[in-house]
Amino acid sequence: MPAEYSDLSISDFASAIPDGAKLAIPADYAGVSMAATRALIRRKAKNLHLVGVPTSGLQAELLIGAGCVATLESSALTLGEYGPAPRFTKAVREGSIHLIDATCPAIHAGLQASQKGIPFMPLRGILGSDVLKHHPGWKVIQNPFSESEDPIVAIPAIQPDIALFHAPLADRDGNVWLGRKRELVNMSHASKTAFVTVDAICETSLFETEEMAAGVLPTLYVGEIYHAPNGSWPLPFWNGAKVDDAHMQEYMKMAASDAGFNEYLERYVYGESAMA
Amino acid sequence: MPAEYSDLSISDFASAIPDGAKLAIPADYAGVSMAATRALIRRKAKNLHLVGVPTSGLQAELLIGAGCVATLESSALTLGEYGPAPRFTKAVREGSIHLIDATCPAIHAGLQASQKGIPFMPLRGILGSDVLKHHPGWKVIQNPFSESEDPIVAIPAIQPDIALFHAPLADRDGNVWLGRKRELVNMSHASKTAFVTVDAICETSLFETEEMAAGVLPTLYVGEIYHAPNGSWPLPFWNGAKVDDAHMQEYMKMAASDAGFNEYLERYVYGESAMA
Amino acid sequence: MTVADEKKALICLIAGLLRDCNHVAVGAASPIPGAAALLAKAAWGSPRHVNILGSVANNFFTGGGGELFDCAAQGRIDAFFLGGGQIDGEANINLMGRGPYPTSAPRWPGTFGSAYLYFLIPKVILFREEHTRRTLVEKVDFISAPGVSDEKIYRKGGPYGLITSKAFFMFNRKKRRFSLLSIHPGSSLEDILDNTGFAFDYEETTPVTPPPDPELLKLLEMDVSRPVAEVYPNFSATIFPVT
Amino acid sequence: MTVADEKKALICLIAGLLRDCNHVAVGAASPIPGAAALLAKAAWGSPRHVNILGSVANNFFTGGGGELFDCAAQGRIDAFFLGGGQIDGEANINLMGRGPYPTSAPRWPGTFGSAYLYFLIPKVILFREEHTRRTLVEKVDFISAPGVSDEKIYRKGGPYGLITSKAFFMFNRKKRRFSLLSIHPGSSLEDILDNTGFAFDYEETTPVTPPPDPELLKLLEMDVSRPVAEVYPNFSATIFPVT
Repeated sequence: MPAEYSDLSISDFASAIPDGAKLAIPADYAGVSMAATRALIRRKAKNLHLVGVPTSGLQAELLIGAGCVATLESSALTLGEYGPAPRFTKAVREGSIHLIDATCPAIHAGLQASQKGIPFMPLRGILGSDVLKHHPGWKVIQNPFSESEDPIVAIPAIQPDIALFHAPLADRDGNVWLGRKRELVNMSHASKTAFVTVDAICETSLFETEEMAAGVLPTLYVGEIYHAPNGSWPLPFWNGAKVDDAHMQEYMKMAASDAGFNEYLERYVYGESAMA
Repeated sequence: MPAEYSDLSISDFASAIPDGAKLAIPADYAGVSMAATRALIRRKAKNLHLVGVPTSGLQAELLIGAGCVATLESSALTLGEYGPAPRFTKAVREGSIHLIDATCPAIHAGLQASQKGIPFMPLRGILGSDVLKHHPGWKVIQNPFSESEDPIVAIPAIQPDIALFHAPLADRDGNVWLGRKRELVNMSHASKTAFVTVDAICETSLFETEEMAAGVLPTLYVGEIYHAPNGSWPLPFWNGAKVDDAHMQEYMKMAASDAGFNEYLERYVYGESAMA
Repeated sequence: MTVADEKKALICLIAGLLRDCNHVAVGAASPIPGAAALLAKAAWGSPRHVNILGSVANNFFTGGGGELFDCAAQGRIDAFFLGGGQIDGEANINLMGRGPYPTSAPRWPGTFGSAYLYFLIPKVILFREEHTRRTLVEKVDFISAPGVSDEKIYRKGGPYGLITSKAFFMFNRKKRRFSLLSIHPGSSLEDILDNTGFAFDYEETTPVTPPPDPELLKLLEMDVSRPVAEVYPNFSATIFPVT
Repeated sequence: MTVADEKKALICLIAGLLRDCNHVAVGAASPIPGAAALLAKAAWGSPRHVNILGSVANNFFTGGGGELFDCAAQGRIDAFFLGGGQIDGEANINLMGRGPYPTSAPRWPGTFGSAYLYFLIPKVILFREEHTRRTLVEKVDFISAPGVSDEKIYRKGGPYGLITSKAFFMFNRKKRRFSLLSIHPGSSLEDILDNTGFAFDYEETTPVTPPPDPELLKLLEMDVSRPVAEVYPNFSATIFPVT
């Protein structure tokens, strides 16, 4: 990691994410880089393959609405108490995105298989679910350690190109602190690289104390860092920020129609009233 | 976890580990509970099945020498720069313990399979190693996702009865802090319960800050805690203590003969010059 | 009975079902089950562990988003709650959407962990307040997670019962069928037969769901309202009087 | 040449082999390879990442003991070092013991991660100072990790070469055979033939291992001795003059 984070603009950061990239993105409560999401829409990213780890929310909703997404692989897309995600609902109804519907532990298992460099990971449950019937990758195999019939689902590895998320802190060596949000560690290990926006830059090494070190993603796994204070806005951030409730309600109203959604993009994404 | 740690003696702690138990124990640098090890020898534990995660050292050496061990499942037993472990070497030569020799990532994979509740985990490498030829549990299967011949080793789950280790800190709720020694988390999740000796008891909750929380093993996984300051002695401890070099050298000299080893036990284990 | 009273009664009813548990996990978006778990813990110290997922302060997992699923597979979670846009008479649940997949309309969020947790947690309580023929159907359009499995399938858990705003059904895994256990005050057997899309066992003399124990209700209102408010502030504001 | 000079020469030789690497991992009990990695990083900024396993201060893994193996499988470790009580002409290594398994005598510690890492790290440098027919054998008694594998076996890495106190051999994976690249000062072709238990390719005119670059040696003694001492205090005391 270069130490000159300030040289990089959020546009550069988003431009380093190529069209067609497979992106691992966290659930709405785990640290979503909304700053990067808006920059991806501004640069008109195309054909992204999103992997919700294990679900997604506003980030996938906006990218789908803006036409950036070819495939959504996730266990859910939810805006929680705000109700059905309007752009996602429309895209599903119209069949305009390719869906790979999964179940949460299978997303984790696929990433862990990639993390461990193994072709697949077996997983209990799932048998008899229509998710299995429709999933293009999963296979049912016989448990090789059972003498009797014992079918088990084999989940193939999921290797994203880039893990993209928001974290509280990075140091000048490019280490990132993410506390006990260890799914972000797993998804970074599983991906070819990680792109991280952070609330703050720490001038001392995150390895200085074992207390901090316990929650660090080492620079070895990190490709780009961008300093984006409050970069999860309008989503909540586990390290402090609350959801911008008024904004979310405004979004739900505007995104109910195509015209309204476009106006939302104009105002909050293309326009500079966006936070980043 | 009960809050009254002081009610429990180290003898009670060791007595709660039954004969024949399968114990997961960490490598010499990761936090070995030598206090509990000595108490196990004092209570004349029998037929233990030790799982070195992924290796063991002085702890297994002493337990083997004292006749507590039926099976050693590990990727190595090493005393590092002190040279060949005398009691282990003798037991191997005489065939007096059952060996399940493994390779480090396979121990981790077997524990992770148990942690995930799956019957096995595939693992690359190993093919052509004599470790595979002699291992009683591993199987070679065809990668179900490959069209061509692609053999891969399937490692069955390892579920220890008890994960036994030493950590820096526990709180009154029974949560344990172990920093970035996450193999201790994995082995605790994989085991039916965890028995932990700690250097210190913390009067406030380890979940009070996210910095500390990142390195916590939650009480849900913890069966017993015993307050044993410097409980890893004479081994080093990653949180501070250095190896007691003079003691290790004395051990090597004494353990070279049966009589000397017995004298060592008298002096440092049965006798009360032991730290605990 | 006000809406708030009805919800408090549901909380007390569910709390009683968790008393034999050591560890109950609840989703951050499930205020009634969450409040029930907190109430049971406060009333009986059992469950000893209540884990509110997605929360920061009330979630003791430290291993990342996958720990819930590993923990369930280890047999360390005794009870959990699932819902669904549709639930059918064999306790199949549909969280995916109505109509033919993949172009479901409406599409719901998706299956989450249900296809897994339903197999591994012994006591899965189905909780869906809306009790209509729209939600309780003869056959779900999409099986997110099946209610029952063949004997050869590894399965350690499954549906315990179904609680709605009108009734409490137990599920019989052998018969693959719900049976009506009790009817909440304000409803009736006729009302339930009218509004349930699947067939179920019942007796003409099905009892009324007993009212909450006054002591338990008092504990909820006095002592447990605060932790509930910390975890579910919006919900809390609707059922507890402002003080 | 003193013993200290010989060890410094080995450090410089190995450092040069790591210059094309991004990330080198070294065991805490491997002071010469560890010093070489630290030297290469100081000299050329390459490798950028040096990870000393088992150390607290110089180990940047935060995922527990398994991270090394995952990291190797991800292709994120470019070079690693393995030794062995026996090494044979096909680069098989034996860390288990002499004689028939399981009653080996002597028994060595065991296989550690070698049976795995040898398959997954592109540049595995075999390092064993003792160069005798006892250590360099025709056929190992126990294959902890095989030097080569059939084509159908998934294998991304393997032996690059073998460095001893007497010589530097390259390994040819196609021919499954070592070839002598250079002979360290103080030894000779005859000495090496006498003390090597396996057959290998060589030329009568095999060159002498070039002496360390004086600049590199100076860097080792001046700037790198301190970090080396932090990681390997005992070793450091034997090769660097007390100041």
